[in-house]
Amino acid sequence: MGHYVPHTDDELATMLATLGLTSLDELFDCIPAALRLAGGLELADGLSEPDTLAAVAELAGRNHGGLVCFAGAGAYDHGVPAAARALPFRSEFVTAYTPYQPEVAQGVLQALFEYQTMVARLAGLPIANASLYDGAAATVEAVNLASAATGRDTVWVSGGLHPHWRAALATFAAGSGHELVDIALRDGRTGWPEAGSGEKGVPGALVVASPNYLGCLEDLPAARSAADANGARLVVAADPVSAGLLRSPGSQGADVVVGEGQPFGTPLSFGGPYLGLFACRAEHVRRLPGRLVGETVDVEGRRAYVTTLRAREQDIRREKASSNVCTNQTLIAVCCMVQLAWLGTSGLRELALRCARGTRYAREALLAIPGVEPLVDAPVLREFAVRLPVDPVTVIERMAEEGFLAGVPVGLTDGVACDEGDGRNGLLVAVTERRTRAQIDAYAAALEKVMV
Amino acid sequence: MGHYVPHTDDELATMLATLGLTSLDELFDCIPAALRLAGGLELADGLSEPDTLAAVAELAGRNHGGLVCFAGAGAYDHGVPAAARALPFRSEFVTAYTPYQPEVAQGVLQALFEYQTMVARLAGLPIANASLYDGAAATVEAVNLASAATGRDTVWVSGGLHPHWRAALATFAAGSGHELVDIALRDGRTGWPEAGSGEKGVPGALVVASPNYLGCLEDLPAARSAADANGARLVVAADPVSAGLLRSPGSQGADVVVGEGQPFGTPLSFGGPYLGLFACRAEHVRRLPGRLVGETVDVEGRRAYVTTLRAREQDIRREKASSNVCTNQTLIAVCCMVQLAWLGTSGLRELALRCARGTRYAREALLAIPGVEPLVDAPVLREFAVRLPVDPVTVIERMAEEGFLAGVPVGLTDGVACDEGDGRNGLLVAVTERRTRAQIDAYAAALEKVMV
Amino acid sequence: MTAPPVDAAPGGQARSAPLIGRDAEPTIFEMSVPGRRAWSFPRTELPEWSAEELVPGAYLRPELLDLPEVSERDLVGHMTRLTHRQYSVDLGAYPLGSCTMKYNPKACDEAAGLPGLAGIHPSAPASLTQGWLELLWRLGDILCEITGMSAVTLQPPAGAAGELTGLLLMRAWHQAQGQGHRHKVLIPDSAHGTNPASVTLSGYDTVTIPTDHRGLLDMAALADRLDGAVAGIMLTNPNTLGLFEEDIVQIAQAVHRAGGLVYYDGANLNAILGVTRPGDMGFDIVHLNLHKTFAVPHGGGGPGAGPVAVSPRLAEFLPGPIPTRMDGGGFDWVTPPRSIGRVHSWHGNALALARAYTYILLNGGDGLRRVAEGAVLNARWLRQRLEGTYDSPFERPNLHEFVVSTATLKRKRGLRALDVAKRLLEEGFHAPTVYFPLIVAEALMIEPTETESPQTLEALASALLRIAKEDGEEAGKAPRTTPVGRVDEARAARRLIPTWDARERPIS
Amino acid sequence: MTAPPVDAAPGGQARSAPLIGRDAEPTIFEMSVPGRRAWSFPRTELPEWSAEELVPGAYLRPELLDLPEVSERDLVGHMTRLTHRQYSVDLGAYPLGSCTMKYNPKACDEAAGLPGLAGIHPSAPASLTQGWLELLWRLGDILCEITGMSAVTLQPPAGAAGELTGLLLMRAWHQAQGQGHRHKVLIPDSAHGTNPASVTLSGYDTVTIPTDHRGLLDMAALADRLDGAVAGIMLTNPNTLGLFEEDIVQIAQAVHRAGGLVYYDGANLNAILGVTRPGDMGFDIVHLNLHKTFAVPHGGGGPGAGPVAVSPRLAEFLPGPIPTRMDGGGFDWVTPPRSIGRVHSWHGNALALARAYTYILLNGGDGLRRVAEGAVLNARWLRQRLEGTYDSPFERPNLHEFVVSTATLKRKRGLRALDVAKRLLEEGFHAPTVYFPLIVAEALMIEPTETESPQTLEALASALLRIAKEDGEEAGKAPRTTPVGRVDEARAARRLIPTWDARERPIS
Ligand SMILES: Cc1ncc(COP(=O)(O)O)c(C=O)c1O
Ligand SMILES: Cc1ncc(COP(=O)(O)O)c(C=O)c1O
Repeated sequence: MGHYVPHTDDELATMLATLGLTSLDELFDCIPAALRLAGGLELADGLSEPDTLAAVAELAGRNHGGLVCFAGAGAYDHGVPAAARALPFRSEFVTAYTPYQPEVAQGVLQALFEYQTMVARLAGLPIANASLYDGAAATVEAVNLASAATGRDTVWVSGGLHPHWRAALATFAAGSGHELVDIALRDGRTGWPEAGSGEKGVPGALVVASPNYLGCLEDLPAARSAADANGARLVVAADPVSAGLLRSPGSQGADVVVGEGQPFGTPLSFGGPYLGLFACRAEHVRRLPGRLVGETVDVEGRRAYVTTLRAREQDIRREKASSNVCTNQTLIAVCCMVQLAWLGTSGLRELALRCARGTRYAREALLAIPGVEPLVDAPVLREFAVRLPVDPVTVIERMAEEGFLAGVPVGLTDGVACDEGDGRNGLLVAVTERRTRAQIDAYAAALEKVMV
Repeated sequence: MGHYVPHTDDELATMLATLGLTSLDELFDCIPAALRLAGGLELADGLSEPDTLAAVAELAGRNHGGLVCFAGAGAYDHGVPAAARALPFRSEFVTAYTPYQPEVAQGVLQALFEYQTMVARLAGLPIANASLYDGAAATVEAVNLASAATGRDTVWVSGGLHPHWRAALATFAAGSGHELVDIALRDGRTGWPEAGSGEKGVPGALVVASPNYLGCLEDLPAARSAADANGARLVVAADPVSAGLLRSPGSQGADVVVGEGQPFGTPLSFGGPYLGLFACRAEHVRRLPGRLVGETVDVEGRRAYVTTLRAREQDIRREKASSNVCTNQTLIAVCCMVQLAWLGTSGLRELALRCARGTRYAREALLAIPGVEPLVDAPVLREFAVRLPVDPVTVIERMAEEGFLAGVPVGLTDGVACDEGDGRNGLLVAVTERRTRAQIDAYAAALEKVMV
Repeated sequence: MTAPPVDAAPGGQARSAPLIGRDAEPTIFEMSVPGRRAWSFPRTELPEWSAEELVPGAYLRPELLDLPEVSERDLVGHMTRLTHRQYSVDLGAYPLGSCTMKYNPKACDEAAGLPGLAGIHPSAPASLTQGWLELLWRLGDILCEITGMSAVTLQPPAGAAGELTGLLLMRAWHQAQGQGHRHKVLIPDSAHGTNPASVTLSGYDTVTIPTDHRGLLDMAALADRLDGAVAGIMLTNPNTLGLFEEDIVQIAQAVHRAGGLVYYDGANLNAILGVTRPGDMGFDIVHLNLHKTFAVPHGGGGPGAGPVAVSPRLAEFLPGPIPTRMDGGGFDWVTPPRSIGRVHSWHGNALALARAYTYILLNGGDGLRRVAEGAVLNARWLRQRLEGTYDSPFERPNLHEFVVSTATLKRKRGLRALDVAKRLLEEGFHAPTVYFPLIVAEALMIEPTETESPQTLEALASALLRIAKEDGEEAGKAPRTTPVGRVDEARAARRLIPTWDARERPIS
Repeated sequence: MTAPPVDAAPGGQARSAPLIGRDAEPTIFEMSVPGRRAWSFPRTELPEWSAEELVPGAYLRPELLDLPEVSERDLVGHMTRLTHRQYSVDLGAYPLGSCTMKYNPKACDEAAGLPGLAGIHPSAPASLTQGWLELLWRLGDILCEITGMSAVTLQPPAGAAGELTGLLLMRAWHQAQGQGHRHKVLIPDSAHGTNPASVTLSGYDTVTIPTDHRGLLDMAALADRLDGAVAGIMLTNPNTLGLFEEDIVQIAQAVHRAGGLVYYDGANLNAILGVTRPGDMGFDIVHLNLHKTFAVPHGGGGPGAGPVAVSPRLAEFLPGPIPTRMDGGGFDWVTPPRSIGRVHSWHGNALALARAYTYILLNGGDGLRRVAEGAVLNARWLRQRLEGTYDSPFERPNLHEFVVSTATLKRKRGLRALDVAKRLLEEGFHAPTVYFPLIVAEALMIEPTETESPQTLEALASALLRIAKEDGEEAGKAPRTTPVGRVDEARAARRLIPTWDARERPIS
């Protein structure tokens, strides 16, 4: 069909004639004939808009969307108010490119400036970039930065890091040459090697998540000490919602703070587009990955915003760039900024508090079920892991019939959190502010039922 | 709760102090104490946004929304493309007031100017206003105009006019003093009295719908002759979709053309907000009800738009105004304008053609069912009436269980279309471009099934 | 090298968006190119009968109807650019008196968009639309509680339609009482134009009552004009000066004594939500403007919703059908026994009603009272800031809006209300209502609404105080920063161009 | 009379919206007032434990985190005003070379918003997400057909992420072949900066190949640099000059002979949709930019999606898990046997993938070919219009984009590429890409895309021809009609203010 090519047949003919051509095919004469597709693509012909939307809706209808969600593991079922659903999706934000021409891009630039400010405050650090792809990518970039800053390739990775983020670290380490050393959890929290023990090499970077994958709050001062003992940089992967109640990682010594920004204004979206949060100390600004917006003035002295320190970036520095990122997640950053402004100081605290209340209530309700035990026992905030008497994969399938997405199966192999079963039947359960007492009660009752 | 009053307690206190007041209650001291509500309103306290939306969604869930729609009768299940769902609802259109300050309202004004142009073309008349409430209101205003133009109160109303519009005419005639005279249908079309017979008085206005309520195409030249024979003005209520195929009412002698604009870009919406279309001959422009946008220039000579001939309107002319309308249906007019631009010349024709094809196919399918007969037998375009062997009200209930909204019960009392049963078991069936052959086949099969 | 056929205006040029420049946006007609298209229709597999096969030839139009032929891209560009030429509440404050341009919560947009509301056919039987019926019934109930009335019709699609409905109720009532000869309706001289226009349409005659030195209805004049021909009186309270008619109980009693009914124009209800109720004041008939008081957005001029609530004795005359809770708890449509008939094609502006219902749930009884408090506080505070600079024609404390005048400023420096309005546009605010009510010369009618913050009020006050120092000649050049400058309204009326097709030959 | 505490900036003043004026929009932080709020949360009936009861004291933050405290109304006003300070495709043409700023159909927005897609948790088991798996599987299949490859990962969230993924595949492949010592990747000097940056991150070294007089890869230089240390070559075809590398088959063969792999940067795929395929040219690895070619909107800089498709021999190395059709017809996640591992937290930018899938269904195979035709026709035509006025550094016919230069104009009248770009903003168009590719001095890289009409092209051409007549000094004052004038970029870097909090003490 080609719905979106506006040219009429007349116009095509006239334009071709202007070019001295007689057919559209001739436009491609510069392509060797042998390479040109004879029969066209083996794809169905175009559909009308309503038929297309019906086809996609049919697929969407085959996902079980109506389940009451107790799954978390880095993707959380938070509420997004109507304002935050509407504003970032105004087409000026949606259909703009990267703000290469600041004079006509003050909208995106100012929103990013405000986003950076908020992320820096969440992290407790002075600099935040204009977004990275997701939590995993932000962690990879943080390790790159820390390793470059120290000149050392060894990276101590807490066993409490999200297993997918750990996997991404490993994937990209094949290129960067970083050596990842797992540091096992003990009772749900990272057991950093004794200072000077030398047993795990000398790291340039430590990576720790708090709350970690099992929901446990890490001892960040201990992580800082372990980093200091090795002259390493400390990378903290933080759940940004926890910032409503917990001390910021930056105030506890983190050099780089990363996180997954999805909880602020982005629906579950089957995992993407999400939002990599990235903040660091001022000394690292020239190694900062990705774009950075700064305030400046225009020729008339009016306040204006522009992407700055561009010399770090790939389009200028090329093979010596601090990162290869170009397209990032700007629109999702705008969603995050709007959601955080909607929450404000008191709302963020209230949000974290409500998550923590639901988590406490759900944890108690689950642990009251015979056979359900804590997987580990450390303080939690908005997510916790239990050990079921039966296989959690089966439980999740059966709980879906009861109307619940029960959680995420979790394992713990040699002290490293993983998402494969390890025989311990772990289930990771998250509770957001959307979950009511009635839902949690029903969830616990259903769980008890499906396990017998 | 008062979610949308931004003042903090501090601000309230300071503002009150500035006014020399000590409490908010004192703001209302100018209201006699006896009138002031002691206990406040007996209404529940405010809900959070998510709780509110859940409560409304719960109500919405109790309507049967998923039925395949064969109901019409003035409200049609046409497709609205994503562009027409998005553009008119940009907040500049949604949250603006009537364009009283043209310098900051060129967006709405130009959209209305384009809307007026399109409606005038649909009608085949030179003037269209900026919208009225709905088809019924437009008909009432047209009768007011025609009666004022002729100075005569008698109005001949075709028995094929939408019964609800006829009802509205009757309601408002109590104020205007118009005398409505029903002109019965014969074989589905209006049987105008012979010229000079005098049997129905001397009308100032004739009102005819085409296609009429039973879907039949009226003989507009005959209506024009009947009007001429009485020196009356001819008001034609036209289905605007038919303009894609049929001669315009204006070209056939209508003085005023009215219609329901819902088919262009507005969902069924349980009947509103809809859109009253109104067009007339140039000679009537000073009697035109409602707002009119005109092109002009600004101080620098740039093209600009403004509401014009305001002296007709109630805010200036008060008791002598041609109409009392103030707030109209501007946003729905913008929806209509966008939808018509999306359709364009060829799309409008294609739309009408597709409706007509589906109508023909469905009519044949239904008439093939034993016991189903035509209610009347005149050419139709996109809607038709059949006579069922059983009560259509029951049929509609049972068809809903089969997944269909089967149509609208229709009666014909003394040649006047009505929506009450008259023992003839009429069912009015509409077919839009959204209905597929498979749906129509299934509908006919289900109908046969539920009637046994 | 020849250029292609480029007769149409470019669609992808944003020169008219004020972000970029101040050109005129081409009309969609200028952008049209024959044969271009945006439309697509679903596959139906139906036989492809031709028009000639489907419709007798005499009915078929000889040539195609001319509509713009544009790409979806150009349509989107055009409409998006038009929005950049349009002020709105979402862009800034809109202190347009009488119009109650408050912020419209985004949650209400979502409610109105629910497929279970927006996708329902209005003729579907009650058994299939219980959710809609209950919503409307609940809304009606709430509106009765808010107004102190006892029954309601939700059909009128706007305030003016509500007025006419109310007046026809008045007429039906009098007729039923054998008082069909009554023909006069009293209206204060400060009333909105829809009031007298509706009176005429209802077949009654308008009798104007002057406003006294207090800014209230002149009680002596009222007594003077009350006679056996009076069908009723129409009032808004607070009135269009923003002042509460403190004699309202006496007014109502006097009119009732004379055999008339008392009608409440609800345009100013925002001021008294949860504070006092028309029913308690003695009103018999009340219309509400849900688009003013209950945050239905104005849509550039509509749609709104104008329900009419009445006291018990008028209930049997209401338009119908009315959503009604039946024995057994289900809902059905019931038409009152002596109904005046339908006033809308269907059930009123249903989605607007759903918005208002959502807004009321969000606020609750407590929140609605806070709305009134905020609205009055803001207006009172702003008026005080302007005192001494702008003339205040009446001394009484105002409620949610107030009227000032530039009469003195005009005398001193030629500064008219219109100039202030246009200058305010440059300052980033919509203008107040001007030259209304008619009884105040050079009137500026200011209604900040409760959703504006003290900071915004202060900015508005500063702008108004600054402008008041300017002279009329300079201010007369405003607005200079808007998409177009001051518009030639006289020319528009003289050379009437109401459509693109009239450009070559203006009408009249 | 005292003013209220109005320390915050007004929220309801639109003076910064270009519709109204040219003031700066206050930051959301300036609009903040302690205690104001927009939030509300659902009723849960949960026990209201305090923070101290829930979390050990040592973890609790001593003071509240400072975020802006604003009303919903002010938040809406702020964001809406910001949109009036932002150019976008929906406002006008965006001929930004290499970026493929085509129109993004509104239907795709609706698809991405379906609750059955947007509401699904990424960890939900395959049994509960069959619709998503099938959608992704179908999309992968289609992308393979379009590129002529045989397997695909949809995980990479952008083009650069795709590049790095592809290079890690290259590395894994060589390692598996016992060729782990290979460390060089050849890249043309016209390549996009992400290419060399990705090479570095993949642990390889970049070796640059010059462009020859034709504007194509210098074959002699290629032969020269091909040795046993070469892991592969990265190319985009058409290249960043918009020219088709006609020697592509020979290039691929030469690299393959040397034991290297051939990587396709899909940024320019729009030019050849349905015309020719990277797989048929001999490429082993292809990334696609769905946000360029398949109409995923750019979102002000992202998100995008950068799937990587490979030839059969590389399939076993792809990141996983991959949506796979199982025997029996259901879908499941399968990780390839020698997978390099995950490159995304979950399954890639899933909603962007759904948009691209929708776009492809809309167009179909026939429509995609028309896309390429339109893109090339528009670019070719526009280039011809500019010929003789702007320098054309290479003579060959271009495909979907082309590069011109103001080198002569700069010499004659001081008119730089940057000046043309800024002037074009005033004319209602976005600027082309400037100063890229690096090998052309004063480069303007123009990509009109297929969605712009001939009329828009003509308007763009006229503007560019008009501007070319101006001198640099005058043009250097542009843009003057935009929300801000030319921005001081040097100052931004010198006095680094990356957050509101850094304003008092800029960094560095
Ligand atoms: C005082 C008053 N009465 C009546 C109306 C008419 O209401 P509507 O515009 O909804 O018809 C208005 C509207 O501006 C008004 O301000
Ligand atoms: C030629 C080319 N390659 C690679 C990229 C990088 O793609 P992305 O921005 O999606 O990371 C771009 C983006 O501009 C490009 O133009």
